[in-house]
Amino acid sequence: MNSETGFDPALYDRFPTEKQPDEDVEELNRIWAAPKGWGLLTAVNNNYIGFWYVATSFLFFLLAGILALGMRVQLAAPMQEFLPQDTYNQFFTMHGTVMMFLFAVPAVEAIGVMLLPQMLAARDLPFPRLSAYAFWAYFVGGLAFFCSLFVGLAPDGGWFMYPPLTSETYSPGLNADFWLLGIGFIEISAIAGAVEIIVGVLRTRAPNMTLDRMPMFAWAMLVFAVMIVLAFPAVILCTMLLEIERAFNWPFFDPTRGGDPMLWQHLFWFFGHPEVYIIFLPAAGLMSVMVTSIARTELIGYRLNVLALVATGFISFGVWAHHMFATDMPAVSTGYFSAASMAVSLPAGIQVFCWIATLASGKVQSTTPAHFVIGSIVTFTMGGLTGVMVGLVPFDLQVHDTYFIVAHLHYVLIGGMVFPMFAAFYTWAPMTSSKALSDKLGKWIFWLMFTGMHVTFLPMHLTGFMGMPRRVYTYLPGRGFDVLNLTSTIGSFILGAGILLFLFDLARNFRFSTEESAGNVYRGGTLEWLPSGLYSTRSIPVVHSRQPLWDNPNICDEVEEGRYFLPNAPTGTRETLITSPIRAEPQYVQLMPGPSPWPLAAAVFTAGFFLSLTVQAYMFGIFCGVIAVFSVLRWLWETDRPLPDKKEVDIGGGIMVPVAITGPKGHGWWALNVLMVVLGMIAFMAVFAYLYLYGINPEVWIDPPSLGETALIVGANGVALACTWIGRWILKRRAGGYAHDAPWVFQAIAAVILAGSLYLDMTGWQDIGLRPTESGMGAIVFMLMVLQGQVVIISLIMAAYLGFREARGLLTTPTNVTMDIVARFIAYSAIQGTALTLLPRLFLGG
Amino acid sequence: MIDALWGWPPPVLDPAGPYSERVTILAWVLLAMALVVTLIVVIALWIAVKGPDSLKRKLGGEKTVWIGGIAFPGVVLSVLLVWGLMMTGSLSEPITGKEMRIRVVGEMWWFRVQYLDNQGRVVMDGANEIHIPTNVPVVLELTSADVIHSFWVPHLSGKKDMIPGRVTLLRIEADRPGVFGGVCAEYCGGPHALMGFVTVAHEPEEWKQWAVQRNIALGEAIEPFGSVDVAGALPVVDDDVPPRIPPTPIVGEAARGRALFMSVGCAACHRVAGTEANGLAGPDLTHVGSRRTLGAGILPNHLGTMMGWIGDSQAIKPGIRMPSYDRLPAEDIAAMAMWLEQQK
Amino acid sequence: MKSRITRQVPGRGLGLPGLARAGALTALALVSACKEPPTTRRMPDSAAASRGLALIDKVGCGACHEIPGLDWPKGRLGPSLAGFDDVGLIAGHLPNRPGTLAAFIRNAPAVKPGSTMPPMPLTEEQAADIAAYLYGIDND
Amino acid sequence: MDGPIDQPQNWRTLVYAFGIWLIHFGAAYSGELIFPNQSAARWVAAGATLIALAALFWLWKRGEDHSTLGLLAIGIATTGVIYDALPPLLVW
Repeated sequence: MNSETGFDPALYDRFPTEKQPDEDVEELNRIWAAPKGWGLLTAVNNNYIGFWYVATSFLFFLLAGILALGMRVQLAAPMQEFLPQDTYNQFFTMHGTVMMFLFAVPAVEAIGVMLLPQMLAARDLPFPRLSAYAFWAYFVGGLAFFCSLFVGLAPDGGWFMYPPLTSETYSPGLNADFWLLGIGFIEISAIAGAVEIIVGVLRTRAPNMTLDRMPMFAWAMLVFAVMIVLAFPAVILCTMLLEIERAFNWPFFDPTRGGDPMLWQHLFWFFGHPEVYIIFLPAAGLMSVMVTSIARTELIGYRLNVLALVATGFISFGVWAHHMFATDMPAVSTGYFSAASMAVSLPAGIQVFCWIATLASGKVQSTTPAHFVIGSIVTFTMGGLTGVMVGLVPFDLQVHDTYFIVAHLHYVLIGGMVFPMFAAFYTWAPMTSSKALSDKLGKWIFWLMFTGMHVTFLPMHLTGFMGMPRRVYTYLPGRGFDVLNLTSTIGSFILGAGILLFLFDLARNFRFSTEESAGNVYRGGTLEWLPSGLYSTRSIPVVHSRQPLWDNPNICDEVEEGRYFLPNAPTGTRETLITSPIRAEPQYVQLMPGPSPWPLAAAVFTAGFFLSLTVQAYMFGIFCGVIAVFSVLRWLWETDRPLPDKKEVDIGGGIMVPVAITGPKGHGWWALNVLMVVLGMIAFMAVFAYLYLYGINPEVWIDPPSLGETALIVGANGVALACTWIGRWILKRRAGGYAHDAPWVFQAIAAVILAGSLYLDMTGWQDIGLRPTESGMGAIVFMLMVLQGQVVIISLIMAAYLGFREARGLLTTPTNVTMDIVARFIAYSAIQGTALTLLPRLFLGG
Repeated sequence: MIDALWGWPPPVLDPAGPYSERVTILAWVLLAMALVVTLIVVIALWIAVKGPDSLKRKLGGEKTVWIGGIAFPGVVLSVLLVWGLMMTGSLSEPITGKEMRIRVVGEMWWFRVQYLDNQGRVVMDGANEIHIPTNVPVVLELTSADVIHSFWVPHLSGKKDMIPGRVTLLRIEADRPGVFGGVCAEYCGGPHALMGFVTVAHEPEEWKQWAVQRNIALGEAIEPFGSVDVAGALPVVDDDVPPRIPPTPIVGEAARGRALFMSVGCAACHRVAGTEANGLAGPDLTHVGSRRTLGAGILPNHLGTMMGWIGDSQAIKPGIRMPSYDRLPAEDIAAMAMWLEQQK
Repeated sequence: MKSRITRQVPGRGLGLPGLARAGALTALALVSACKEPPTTRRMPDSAAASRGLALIDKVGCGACHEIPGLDWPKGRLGPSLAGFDDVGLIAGHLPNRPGTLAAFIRNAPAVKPGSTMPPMPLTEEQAADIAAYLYGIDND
Repeated sequence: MDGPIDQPQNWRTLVYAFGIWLIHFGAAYSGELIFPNQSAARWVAAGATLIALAALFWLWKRGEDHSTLGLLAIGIATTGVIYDALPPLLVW
């Protein structure tokens, strides 16, 4: 098979074409120009959002690092009083939470937002306003969350927040609520980012950049984003459960009323372990890209590496309970997770040896990135090996929850993510700065950080063997821990000195600029080193190899002269080329939205909404929530524009493609599908929670309401499903004419029916005496309805939005992107509603 | 003292019983494996970066990945997995129900210890100190009264979580007499760092004496330390056993201390068998005078430390639920401490 | 008869009247002005002192006293022992001499009837070591 | 190494192989969750293992000329399935 979409690959031979007129560049500059002054805050271009995103995540790295130094001072000697007990407990909780949620995940996502469009030679990510929203939600929410530390309200239940310690009984303050708040933001921005990255990597690659030629970083980000979509729903659900238990006393985790604290651990770690790979894989992708430029040679084992990434993505979903070996899991169960933990080490080994082989096959330049990359391989290997050790149950039971684990996880995370990130800073800073960072200073920074890292964490293995548990604010004198802890503290300050020196390097050399760049200092071979402006590259090249810049020395000039795809702006607005997911064949030109204040407003009011709920200012919260929803709709209003006069445009070389598109080929369809996977995973996790609680406490289960009522609800949902289909059918029948009300009215009827059937479901359970506060069954059954309630509310809002658009004459026939999305979402709601209704009413009723 | 229990040699590598011993062998093998693999990677990196061209050429190909990244780890991981699973199996052999049973309840932030008879009834209460005979497998019934804790005596066995609403079982066995420290390993808020206990392993004869001293009448029909059957090492006690008489006569200051203990509020949280003190919130103090530690394994136990603990426990272990009795005159505290120290 | 437990400055906690303390300090200053090193006043054996600190830790003196050099515990039931070598009288009564101090540490009620400090589980040599440490505390 | 990932046969083999691993893992673990410490769980695991191995065998037979990439994916997934078949055999 030579073509995926019917596109003739022979057309690629038309490129490079003639040199295109220079006036087109000026038009591109005008179209993509960023707003000036304060207006810059409304920018949505990835050059800005990506940079702010990286900078913010680095800020959180520094803040969490300062917390770590405070903790190390406290632990330098036994029974010190540098940090009082409750402050220390807040510090270590915040250190873990901020490092994992506000630094590591956003940092890799940020690097993705910044680098991916350039690496794929796209004009921008497919949903720039969504990126802006994700960033602002993270920025505002993250800072608000961190500030809880200054008023003594920071969470203190550990970054894993095990109930019942974090339940209302044992954590009555707002502290735990702030944790849930902070995590809420990162859930939003992570999911938004994942949608962006999946669609971006699969649909906006340069033509002919097939899956086999994609930069390893893009591969890693694709796997990363899919993992986020599958793993984050678990943490979304468990934070909802905990917040509802705390606020409304629904006993999900309370064993005295038929809940179970272990439910939290399963849900949390189902997210929590993939999370580690979510952090590591993108960094590994960066490593693969960097070893090629360090060794000046192709990556050895490119396909092995892809295999390793995909294998890791799958297997990492079978290791979550290795955090729970010490709970009362059956021994055979621990065996499954132990086996999967061994299996997941294989792909990691493949990657490490790919890097070593690549380095050996080329000539390694002694640069700062090379230092960090090699340091990372050594450190990550050591962390991986201790990981294999703790994968064995009997050994894990000895070192679990001791400083041995602290050492292990820091080796993995610093070696696997922080060192690669610093290597990446040095490698890619010249792309966004008019001056490169100092390579000489960089080596000093590396040696300080590398030495500091090992002096800090190597002794901790022994501290753990000596029996020092984790998460202790102090330890007793005379237990032999003193010298080791003092060594660790000294090491942490050496590490800190390295980072301080990096800040100095940044201050001295880093000058953010979108106009000029310091150039390809380390001579990378991928597309981000093409000459670029805010519009990315002048023209989008045809890709024939994995290192196009090495293989075609003239490519920079050819791209600059507009001799490839989209050398101009054929529709006169922001746009990018959408290509097919596997072979990257040009499909259509996507129109892109420009700067807008609405994503920023939506983010600020989302933050206001969650913050108000946390401090129990409910009225103000609702007010913020309404404005946030309005802002989102307002920003979407402009994204589905009526088509320009031209239905097809020339994208270069006389190749004509359509402008905008609906249905399975469209990027919006892909994004909606990803979103439905997220919602489906949340529902799936809730089903797991239901079955789990039933398995643990079947004695609190009562008989369900009558079958007739169940049939009525299911029937109503079926009618709703039919209505969504009828609405689209009518719209199609009106081809060429005016849409009229019928299509959207049918969607509205569907949404209202769904609301009605949910109401029936709820009153049915209430009539037989089930109350959410009384038992684990009540809590989880009503929780299923809460989840359904959420999608029903969104359905109602969507139907109303569709009505507005129709009133403004924006409902185009025969197909329309907004209609498409609304109808599909409501149909999804009907299916989810049916499933969630049937589960408790039919299965194991009593 | 418990101080001596930690430090060198590391308890994880210094087994005192059959369960921890096998884990120790595994630990040494794993450490050796980690060291060897790290060396291999470091040498390979050195060759890749600085090594002679001939070696570099050998290393710089996909073959390296097949050997170093697939075949070698595959073999090592498979062997380790099989060994680890077999050990998991042998360490979790089913509990016969004939083992000696002790219930340990995690509380914020101490351990309640209850010795059970073979019917599962509590025959003696204690806190933060577990006495076991050597060479007898002991099954601990672990649970929690509030949040999740974790029980860990590194010399004897791996750890096991104490989960509210559940009873988890952990088997321990000591093969030499000694005093082994333990801690709570799961973060449980507040002064989690200062939540410890001691496990004392006695020679069987000595343990029997210890039990007899505590007025636990050993039934005639049961010989707890016979060669095979250790069922119900603590025998059935009739429900109508008369309350234990405190061993020392109450005279002078101690008598005043006893009266104070009952009147100033201690009795509301603490129980001393044979007296009207019947509180259940705090540790049982029936035998407090004979315990090795105070404050959940953190202080030695004698008259002086007892006074300091009663007078200002918050200064020693901040955040605990026992208030500092710093309003009381020192003489009163001394009297109470004297009486408590007599509760052997 | 009953003394209230007080959390006061160390000097007052030991019952040393302010005036007498000031006088003693002045006298000490005069003496030390003509003698060479002030520490020669009582020359504690450093080996004994370090044994003493270990014993203080082991026995748990900190449960009631704040003792310089001991990180934890810092009990507040008894007086702080910071600046102990400057104190003229033990517990406001006894001359602060090594022998007396050791005896007091070991069995306070016997040396000073009515003391609320209980006897300590220590041998004579151990008590002497602790006394040596306490004399080594130098807060001047 | 041969096996361009943009060829459907290759990327599908990759995804299917590890998908089979994940389903096998889920089935075996669910068995233990539903029948903790009972022999029924071992039967579930044994059945799941047989089906998974059969599926991997089918995946191997399906393509006439498997690339090295596809074979390695099937190989690693099979290793994973065998690893997860061990606990019910070895942990008694």
